[in-house]
Amino acid sequence: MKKLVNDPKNVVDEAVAGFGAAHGDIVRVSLDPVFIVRTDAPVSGKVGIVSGGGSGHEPLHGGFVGLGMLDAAVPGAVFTSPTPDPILAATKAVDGGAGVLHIVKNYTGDVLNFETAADLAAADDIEVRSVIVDDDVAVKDSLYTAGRRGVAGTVLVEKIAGAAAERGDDLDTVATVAEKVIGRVRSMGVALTPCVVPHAGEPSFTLADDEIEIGIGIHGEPGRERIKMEPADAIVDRILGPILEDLPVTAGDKVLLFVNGMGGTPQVELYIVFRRAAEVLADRGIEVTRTLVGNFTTSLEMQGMSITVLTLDDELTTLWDAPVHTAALRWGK
Amino acid sequence: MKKLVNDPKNVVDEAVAGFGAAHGDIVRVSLDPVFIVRTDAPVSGKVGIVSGGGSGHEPLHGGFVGLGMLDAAVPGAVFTSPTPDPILAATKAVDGGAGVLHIVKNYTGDVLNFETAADLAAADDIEVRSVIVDDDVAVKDSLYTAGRRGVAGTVLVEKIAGAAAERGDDLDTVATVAEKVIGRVRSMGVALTPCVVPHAGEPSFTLADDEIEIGIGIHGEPGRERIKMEPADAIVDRILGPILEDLPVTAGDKVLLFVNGMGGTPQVELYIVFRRAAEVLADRGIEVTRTLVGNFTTSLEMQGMSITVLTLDDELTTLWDAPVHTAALRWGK
Amino acid sequence: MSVDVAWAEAWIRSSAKVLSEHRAELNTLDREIGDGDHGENMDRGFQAMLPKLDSLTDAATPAELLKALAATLISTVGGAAGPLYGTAYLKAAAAVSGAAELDGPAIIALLTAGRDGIVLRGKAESGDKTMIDAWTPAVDAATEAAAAGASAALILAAAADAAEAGAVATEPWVARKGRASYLGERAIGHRDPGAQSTALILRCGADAAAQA
Amino acid sequence: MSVDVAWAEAWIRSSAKVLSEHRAELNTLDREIGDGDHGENMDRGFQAMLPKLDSLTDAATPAELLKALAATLISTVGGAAGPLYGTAYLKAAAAVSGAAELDGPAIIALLTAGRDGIVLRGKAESGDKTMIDAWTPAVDAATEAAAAGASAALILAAAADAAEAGAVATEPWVARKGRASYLGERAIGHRDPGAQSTALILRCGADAAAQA
Ligand SMILES: Nc1ncnc2c1ncn2[C@@H]1O[C@H](COP(=O)(O)OP(=O)(O)O)[C@@H](O)[C@H]1O
Ligand SMILES: Nc1ncnc2c1ncn2[C@@H]1O[C@H](COP(=O)(O)OP(=O)(O)O)[C@@H](O)[C@H]1O
Ligand SMILES: [Mg+2]
Ligand SMILES: [Mg+2]
Ligand SMILES: [Mg+2]
Ligand SMILES: [Mg+2]
Repeated sequence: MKKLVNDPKNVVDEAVAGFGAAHGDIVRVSLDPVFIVRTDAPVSGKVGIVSGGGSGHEPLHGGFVGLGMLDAAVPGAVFTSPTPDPILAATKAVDGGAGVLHIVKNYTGDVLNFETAADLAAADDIEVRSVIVDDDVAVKDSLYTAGRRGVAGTVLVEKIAGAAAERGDDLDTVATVAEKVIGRVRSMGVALTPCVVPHAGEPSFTLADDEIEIGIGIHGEPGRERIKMEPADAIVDRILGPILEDLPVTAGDKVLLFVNGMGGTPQVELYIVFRRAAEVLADRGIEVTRTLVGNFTTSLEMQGMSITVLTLDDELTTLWDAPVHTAALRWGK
Repeated sequence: MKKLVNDPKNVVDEAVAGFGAAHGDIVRVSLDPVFIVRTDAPVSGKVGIVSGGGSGHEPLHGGFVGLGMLDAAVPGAVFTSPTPDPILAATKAVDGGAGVLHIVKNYTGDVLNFETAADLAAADDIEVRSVIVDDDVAVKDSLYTAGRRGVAGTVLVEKIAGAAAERGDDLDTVATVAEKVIGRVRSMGVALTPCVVPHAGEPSFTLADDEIEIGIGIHGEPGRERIKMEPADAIVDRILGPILEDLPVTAGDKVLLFVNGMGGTPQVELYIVFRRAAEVLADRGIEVTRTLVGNFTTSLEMQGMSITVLTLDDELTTLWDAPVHTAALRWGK
Repeated sequence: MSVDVAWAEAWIRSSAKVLSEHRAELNTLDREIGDGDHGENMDRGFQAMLPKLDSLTDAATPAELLKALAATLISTVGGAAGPLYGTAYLKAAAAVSGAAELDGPAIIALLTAGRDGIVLRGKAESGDKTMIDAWTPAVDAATEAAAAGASAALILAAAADAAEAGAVATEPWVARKGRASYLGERAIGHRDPGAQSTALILRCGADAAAQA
Repeated sequence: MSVDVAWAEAWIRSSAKVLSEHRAELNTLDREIGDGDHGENMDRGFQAMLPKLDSLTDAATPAELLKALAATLISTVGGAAGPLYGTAYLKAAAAVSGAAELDGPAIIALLTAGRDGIVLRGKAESGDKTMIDAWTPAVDAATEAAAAGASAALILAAAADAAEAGAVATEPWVARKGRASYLGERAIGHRDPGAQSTALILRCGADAAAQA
């Protein structure tokens, strides 16, 4: 394993310290417990939004802290949900009196730890609502599993809920907007290579030189099937198919098309993927009116990508377009 | 080789088409010859700025086309300078009557092809000035080499010259500003892993499991020395040393610190690097007043990073802060 | 024969040691059907407990130590295992609160409450391929041994034996909870890491009692 | 014996074929001390020339074909090799412009002008470890052969022999131009890819003349 790290135990602490040093105009960081808040937190009278989860998916979530998006992010150890303490501390730090929304990706660890933190916050008289993002269509949603995973669609939930909070919506409304996005967003990914968790020092799974994993999770969890390498367009078709099957979308609809890099994919490849995905949507009469391309929900240095489609309406489009000023997403300011 | 490509021969064409589809609000793309221009080109009375070079370094240069930065970018084949034809076509497309600046990275191929294009443009009565970026201190600047290479510092030259052109400076002034940045910017990089050029299908060089290449070029050119893997902080010290030796910088100076990912480096690692680099500068009494962290000048999926330091003054700071609206860099708009 | 606070301390210390020794093994099990961090998570949590144990020298009951362990695990482990084990120790401590000596029935109460805490938080059923599949056989075996009049040490040994068998038994199953549930058929042939850590921990409890 | 437009066509066609066959070899040489694309670049350029040759059926002089080749290479090769080879063929064409038949002195003029064109653009000197180190020995050997009264075919053969030897001779050198110059001592032991492509091309010129 070759990584630009010092002691693997300090990866998150040092990265968060560096993040704070690089973006002092946008965020303040706390190192014990570890969390990241926007400089002006708590914003009085505004709903606070907190998200978090295991590290290794950067810029998710710390890169999305700032005006118009998250008020705080809570990074756990690499690929490990944070504990309730820092979630509680972050929740307190962003409570401006209008309550706090927790945006949680659907993993047992995240759900349980955020649940505990929410209970503790409630005991401190902070009103907390939680929404669970489960956009990954690779995993069948069934009573007999932990349910679908939360992946790159989380970025869109955070942006849009963040805009709702920023314009002054109350906690119920912000939660309702977040749920609306969750109901309309679907994703699926593919891995060409595995990633290496610093403390493990070994790849999280292995793929032969000619194999790819369709439906990969963002922690390297296996997906739907392992197949032989194919041309980019064929891979896009395999991934977009289940998304469009699952999503309530028909000809004439407007969508946001998001091609997300897993961390180690050259940008030319993401645009080759985007080109094909846009073509497929156009063929179905679906209009791509907003786009996002880049590394936004990564899996360390994994090579691969995911495609996310969100069906838009006027409200969601307006909230997407609203100003945002974070380390990883910025416009209108 | 596993890559999200169709026919390797079509990588650049398809990626540029995808780029155009994703960012139609900012750019128009031409596919024959291949170049990318801002939607409102030519801007009448404004100096046009064109850059370009081999593909595989994205977002350089296409991701920097837009208001306040480049008017056009000309992507060659992967790691291969573009030919004069598309450079000429792009130059014509952005000529608003105030002349055109070519920003060229110092590689023999880029210099020769841009030179030919400039001659052809002059024959068409377009005034062209060229600046050559050579910020890579890994290569000794000597009469007996092709000179220092142009690497990530190019992003800063493009941003600042772009701001000068946008505020209405004339061609001489924009060229002078660009030269000023070139005189004050230094970079050096390290590779942990090689990259694979799509048409080659094999790594451009090999590194043992415990080896890294200090002073790597952005096309995988070897650097100063190949050493055993070290902790991140030690690597940062090795790279920052030669930069600060070469740069006219002393205690009390203000700088922009830029940590650039080579394409396959997890973001946590870039921030671990940033943390140490900021610490070293602080120890020397150098004040970091502007920062940039991310994948901006990449080498496909290479793992590694480069550090760039630019000494600022009020003029450069103002130009850096000026609005920019491109696919990869955006603020103030 | 019953066990006391010294037993609880020995149990926790040997759990920390054994989980450290088995860190890589648990990571590997979790890499196969999860995300590869279970050994890391458990090791981090129990190592964080050691300095706390050092300062808890006037604890008079097992419950005091188990409660501190619960709080430590909740605040340092993260992931799924943190809240689940944390709740287990919290409920276990509550079940034997105030008792300086734990006899057979108290041990049964402790184990049962621990298991029930995990079910409460994680909603897993037997056969879902989780740590519950080590805990429930352990509780059952311990109850049987207690009914046969066994000592605390033998009850804990019966629980450990059953947990180990329970962990092994998860191998041929498909998972229905946790990360491994995403794998469908592909989880078959792999032992559940949480069941394995439970087996290791309960074995430490038995050994600590045997040496007491 | 002199050569004509048929020779020029044969030279270009066989160059295209040979460069295609040696694409991977040139890439490998360039990977060792450059960026691994030299074979790719040359192949792309000469392949682009083939359809043009097909439509240049009424060319009457070698210069017409060489000029078209120059334009094609400049507009399709890119990198350092594109402008350098492009200029070489452009200047070579200018040196023999109008002539239907090229005798010994004309061949010398062609080769010399080609080499000088590269020097003009690239400013390399002999011993810098570039394509010049194949071109200059070729020009010198051709001049010597012409002075000894050799035919165009034999002059081209002498040039090809010298270019091949010149390419091999670059191996022990440090580079002072192009990408390989970044390597310092590490370029030692590797043949310059551009010198090697020059040797291949000049060999095609000799073979085309021998078969004419
Ligand atoms: N709902 C659940 N109920 C009981 N145990 C569970 C549940 N979900 C997961 N587990 C247990 O947790 C273990 C994984 O723990 P760990 O790897 O530390 O957390 P994570 O899955 O968050 O990485 C699994 O092996 C399983 O035994
Ligand atoms: N200044 C120069 N003068 C003459 N030849 C040069 C010069 N610079 C480079 N070359 C030649 O060009 C070759 C490399 O060509 P190529 O790989 O196609 O271009 P690039 O270096 O841009 O990738 C080198 O092997 C060398 O022979
Ligand atoms: Mg985990
Ligand atoms: Mg090249
Ligand atoms: Mg795990
Ligand atoms: Mg080359």
